[in-house]
Amino acid sequence: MLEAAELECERGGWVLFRGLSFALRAGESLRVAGANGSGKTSLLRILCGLLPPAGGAVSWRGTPIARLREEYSSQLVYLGHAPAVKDDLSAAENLAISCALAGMPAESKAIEEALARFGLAGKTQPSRRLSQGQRRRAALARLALSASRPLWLLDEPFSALDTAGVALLRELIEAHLARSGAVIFTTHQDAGIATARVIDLDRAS
Amino acid sequence: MLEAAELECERGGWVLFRGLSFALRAGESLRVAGANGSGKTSLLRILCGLLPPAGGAVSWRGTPIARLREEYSSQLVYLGHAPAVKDDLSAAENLAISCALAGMPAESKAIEEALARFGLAGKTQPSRRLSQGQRRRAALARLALSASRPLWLLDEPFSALDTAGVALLRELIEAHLARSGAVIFTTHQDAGIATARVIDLDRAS
Amino acid sequence: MLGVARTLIYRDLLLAMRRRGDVATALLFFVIVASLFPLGVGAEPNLLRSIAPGVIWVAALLSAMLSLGRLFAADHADGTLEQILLGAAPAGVVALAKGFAHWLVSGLPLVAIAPVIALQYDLPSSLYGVLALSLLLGTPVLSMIGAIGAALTLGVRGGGVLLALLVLPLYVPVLILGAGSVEMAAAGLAPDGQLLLLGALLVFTAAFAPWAIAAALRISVE
Amino acid sequence: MLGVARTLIYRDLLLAMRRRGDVATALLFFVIVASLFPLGVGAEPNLLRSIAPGVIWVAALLSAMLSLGRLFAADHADGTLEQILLGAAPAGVVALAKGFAHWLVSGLPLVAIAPVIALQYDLPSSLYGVLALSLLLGTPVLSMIGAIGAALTLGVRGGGVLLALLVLPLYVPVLILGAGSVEMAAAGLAPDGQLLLLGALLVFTAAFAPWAIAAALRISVE
Amino acid sequence: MTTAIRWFWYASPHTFFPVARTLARWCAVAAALFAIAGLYVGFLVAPTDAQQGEAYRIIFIHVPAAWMSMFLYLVMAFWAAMGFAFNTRLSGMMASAIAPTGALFTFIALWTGALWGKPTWGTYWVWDARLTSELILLFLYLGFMALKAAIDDPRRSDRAGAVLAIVGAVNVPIIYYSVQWWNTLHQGASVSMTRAPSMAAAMFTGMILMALAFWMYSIAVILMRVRCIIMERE
Ligand code: HEM
Ligand SMILES: Nc1ncnc2c1ncn2[C@@H]1O[C@H](COP(=O)(O)OP(=O)(O)OP(=O)(O)O)[C@@H](O)[C@H]1O
Ligand SMILES: Nc1ncnc2c1ncn2[C@@H]1O[C@H](COP(=O)(O)OP(=O)(O)OP(=O)(O)O)[C@@H](O)[C@H]1O
Ligand SMILES: [Mg+2]
Ligand SMILES: [Mg+2]
Repeated sequence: MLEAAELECERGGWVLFRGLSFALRAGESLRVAGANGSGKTSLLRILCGLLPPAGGAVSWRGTPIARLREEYSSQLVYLGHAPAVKDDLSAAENLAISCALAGMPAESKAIEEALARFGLAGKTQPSRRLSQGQRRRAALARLALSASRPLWLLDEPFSALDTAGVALLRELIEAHLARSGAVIFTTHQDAGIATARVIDLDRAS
Repeated sequence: MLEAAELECERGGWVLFRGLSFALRAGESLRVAGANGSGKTSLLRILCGLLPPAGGAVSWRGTPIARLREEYSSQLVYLGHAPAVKDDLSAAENLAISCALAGMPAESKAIEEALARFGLAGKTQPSRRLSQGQRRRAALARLALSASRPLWLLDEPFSALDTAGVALLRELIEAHLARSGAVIFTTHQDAGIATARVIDLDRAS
Repeated sequence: MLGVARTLIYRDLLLAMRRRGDVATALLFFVIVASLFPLGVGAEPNLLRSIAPGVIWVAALLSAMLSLGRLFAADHADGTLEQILLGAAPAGVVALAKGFAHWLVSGLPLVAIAPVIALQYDLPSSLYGVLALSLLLGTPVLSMIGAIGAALTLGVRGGGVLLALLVLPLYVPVLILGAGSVEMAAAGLAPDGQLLLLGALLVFTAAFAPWAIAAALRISVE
Repeated sequence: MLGVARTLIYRDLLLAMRRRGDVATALLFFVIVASLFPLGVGAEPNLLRSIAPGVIWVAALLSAMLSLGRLFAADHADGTLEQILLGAAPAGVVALAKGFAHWLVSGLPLVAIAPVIALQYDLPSSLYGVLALSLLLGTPVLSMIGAIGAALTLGVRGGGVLLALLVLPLYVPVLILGAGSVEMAAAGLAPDGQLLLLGALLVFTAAFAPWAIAAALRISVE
Repeated sequence: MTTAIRWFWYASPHTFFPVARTLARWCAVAAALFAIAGLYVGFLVAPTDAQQGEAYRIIFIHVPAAWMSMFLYLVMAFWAAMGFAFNTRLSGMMASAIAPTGALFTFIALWTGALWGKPTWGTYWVWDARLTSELILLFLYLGFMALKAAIDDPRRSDRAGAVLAIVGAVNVPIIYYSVQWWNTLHQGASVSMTRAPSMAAAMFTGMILMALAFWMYSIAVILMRVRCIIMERE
């Protein structure tokens, strides 16, 4: 599905990695490892098309993503470091809006269910009054509604989650792999997901 | 050193915990556990005097902290969820300023060393161009200069750190305990620190 | 695609409502600037009447500029902007929707309140129409041009001044045409020329600004 | 304690430098507001001269108010405010230092540039002194009063308007006294009364505002 | 295809570098020669104007500077757009190098115009369409430079600058045609490609010579500046 060919990433005048190539097939997951500042986040942003690589290309089912643009975006879900949760909106409003913006509007019932799965049922307060972990849960709840998107790109999704949250997320990821989606994620902890491949950026550079 | 008596915490109309009492002696560490939203952060903020408890009191060496104010602040270091790192300043500037604001100005050589320990030597760019983990390292570097503060309160200090970072922080904490400081921290991962006590807020409420 | 644009507009209005203020800020600022002048200048009616069109238009300009800083900054900081750009709509549509929402919140209220200010300055009521029309045509231009500047200065050192430096020169024609049309009408002449030009400016910016905004937004999340 | 205050002021100035803009923003805004008026109002020298003191003071007021939003908000959002309140200095000292830094960045430059604006409006040079003095006495009051409002509205819904609503009524006396003193001098009378009152206002706010700011800040981090 | 390859070959900073220096030298010499000739014609050969006396001689600076200010903006926007579309590194550098010279000529046009306005219109400044739009041009140049200076990452700074340059290009036709579209105080075009010039031949020659001098000066300075930028970045 996704192919990276000879990727090179440069930030602030430093080359973070160079000549990075891999291919990801349906049903496979990939973990990006590396020390702080090794370029994991940068790689994920390149893969989803936010950051143009300094060299090389990413292709989706054979076509370079630079040409696909919105068509490619509509195949993926990217969750970054920043949870993209608006302080002034409740978790449900946040979820409804982020789904609609991604082009897959959800029924309010589906939204309720997704939030309930993440332990946020009945939290109607504005998100500024959620704890750190609850905010991350509110962002992750989108995954429960994203079964139809083949590619998930998750940047440290496990951070700030308690053990129950980690287990829940692992379940979601495994279910997605089982329905032949593809997942790329970064994490410093051992997430306990059997990944097809690990890219270690400390060694790639 | 630190005593909490019958603490009660209420947020947004919900009682998070009630009747929480404990005492912490020099050289002891305490881990606050609990699910997302159980009130770990709130407890830490109560302990450092930012949030007045709904009931009960915290005392430091026998005196209620509400009376000590700055005197108590000058005994502790609190590092919260938010790294308190200014985007526009470099890591060194951030560290120098946060030390000076805390009332323990540091030599620029000491600052260099502390940053070098955290792998930030030579990072002179504004912090906005650091990776997530590097920002957290910049915040944590303050601990390397805080040996003289008996009480450390750390809210999820291990998040966003790579394994080397976790090991380093653990070392710092253990050294602090060895010199009979006291540390209270929250974490969802197992930090591998032999703590005197664990407070589980899921059961306290 | 239209669904996305609608959601975006709905969301921005909802946020403006939530922060309650934000709708009112631009409006209040406008009213305040316009009201402070008589306090500072002294309340001589003839003097006030002759400076009224200028004051009102300068106030509109400032209040549009004031809210630009927040236009994309919050979305940029909390990661929402990336999500929007990775969303289902082309960035140009997103830009147009954001600009439109900004106008709804910060421009439209000014059009509605302007006659009240005109009253305060004792302008003849025959001018209310021209004033409102000139604002109706001019404020969306301010929003769209401003959005270009806001997008270009996102996350850039010295954002504030830079934004003003980039945007204000481009605002000057709007100010001259807008205030000019009212003054023209006050002098008893037909303000058609100015209003037509304002209209042309509006069509032009609505067609081309979204492209520039979109390009600038893409650059900002790199 | 004084060390902390010094660090805080140094830090705020450093940050202002880094964002380059921020020093210049207030100043640039002031200059722009003052310069836009001739564009909107028309460049008749007599008219301009008679509105000059009012325009200059309104511009000073707005530019002070404009920068209030950022006074504590950034520190609040990134957790620095907690650290400052947990620092070695009592909150009152912190408040005074922040207010002073705000004035250094946003008020003092106005005092320096005001004569240039006065020149642009063709004011007689005998008035420059009074204008500068009135700004020197008045702008710190604007900073301190503004800081109370900024602290009270931290993280509160509808911060923007609320801030303006809280702060502006308190600003009006300063505006009237400030612009009044210059107009008095322009009319050939002694502006001592107004200037004395401004001075008294300054002493009063410097003594009491820090306390109010400190209380508001403590509430905001709860 | 082959032309495209040659195009990109020249678009690479390294091949460009040595070519630039030779070219810059020759242009500098040419600029000096044209300037001497132009000033000679302008101040010694051209006749005194019937209405304006000697004051009109400012035209030999004013008009060529005004032409350059607009033309250089278009060239800058062109390079910026090329860089934006094709990601060639040299294009962004060219745009950066042109901006200061463009700003300089804009400033000269404004300044000489203001000086000229005092004797002819009785005032240094009026808010008329041509004057205002020329002033906006100056701010656009300054904004372009400020924006580029505020972004450290060269590639990002090139791209952001390009957007601004392209947006601002709208202003140039407004300056040029403002005298036709509005009835301004400023005078309309008297030199045109299609009509015979309506002014004295000597005046015309002087203006053209000065324009050529400004051209050569611009090319020389811009090439030197590009060389500096290349050295800085590579
Ligand atoms: C600050 C004030 C002024 C500015 C910004 C300005 C700007 C310009 C510009 C942009 C042009 C070139 C336009 C073109 O090629 O058609 C131009 C040309 C010219 N300007 Fe000015 N000008 C100013 C003042 C004056 C004054 C006071 C005079 C004389 C009364 C004057 C006389 C001319 C003439 C004769 C031309 C040549 C027109 C032609 O032959 O095409 N300008 N000016
Ligand atoms: N500012 C606030 N105002 C009102 N309620 C709040 C506020 N902050 C948090 N809460 C609520 O208080 C509860 C505890 O929050 P707290 O941040 O202490 O949790 P936590 O244990 O640190 O969780 P996490 O593991 O997610 O960080 C949560 O249920 C949250 O909804
Ligand atoms: N916006 C930026 N501009 C320039 N350089 C940047 C920017 N963001 C990050 N960097 C630099 O790029 C490098 C990689 O950053 P990145 O965020 O990809 O790291 P990471 O592997 O995700 O680290 P972490 O584990 O800390 O999240 C870092 O050294 C950082 O200093
Ligand atoms: Mg990262
Ligand atoms: Mg917490």
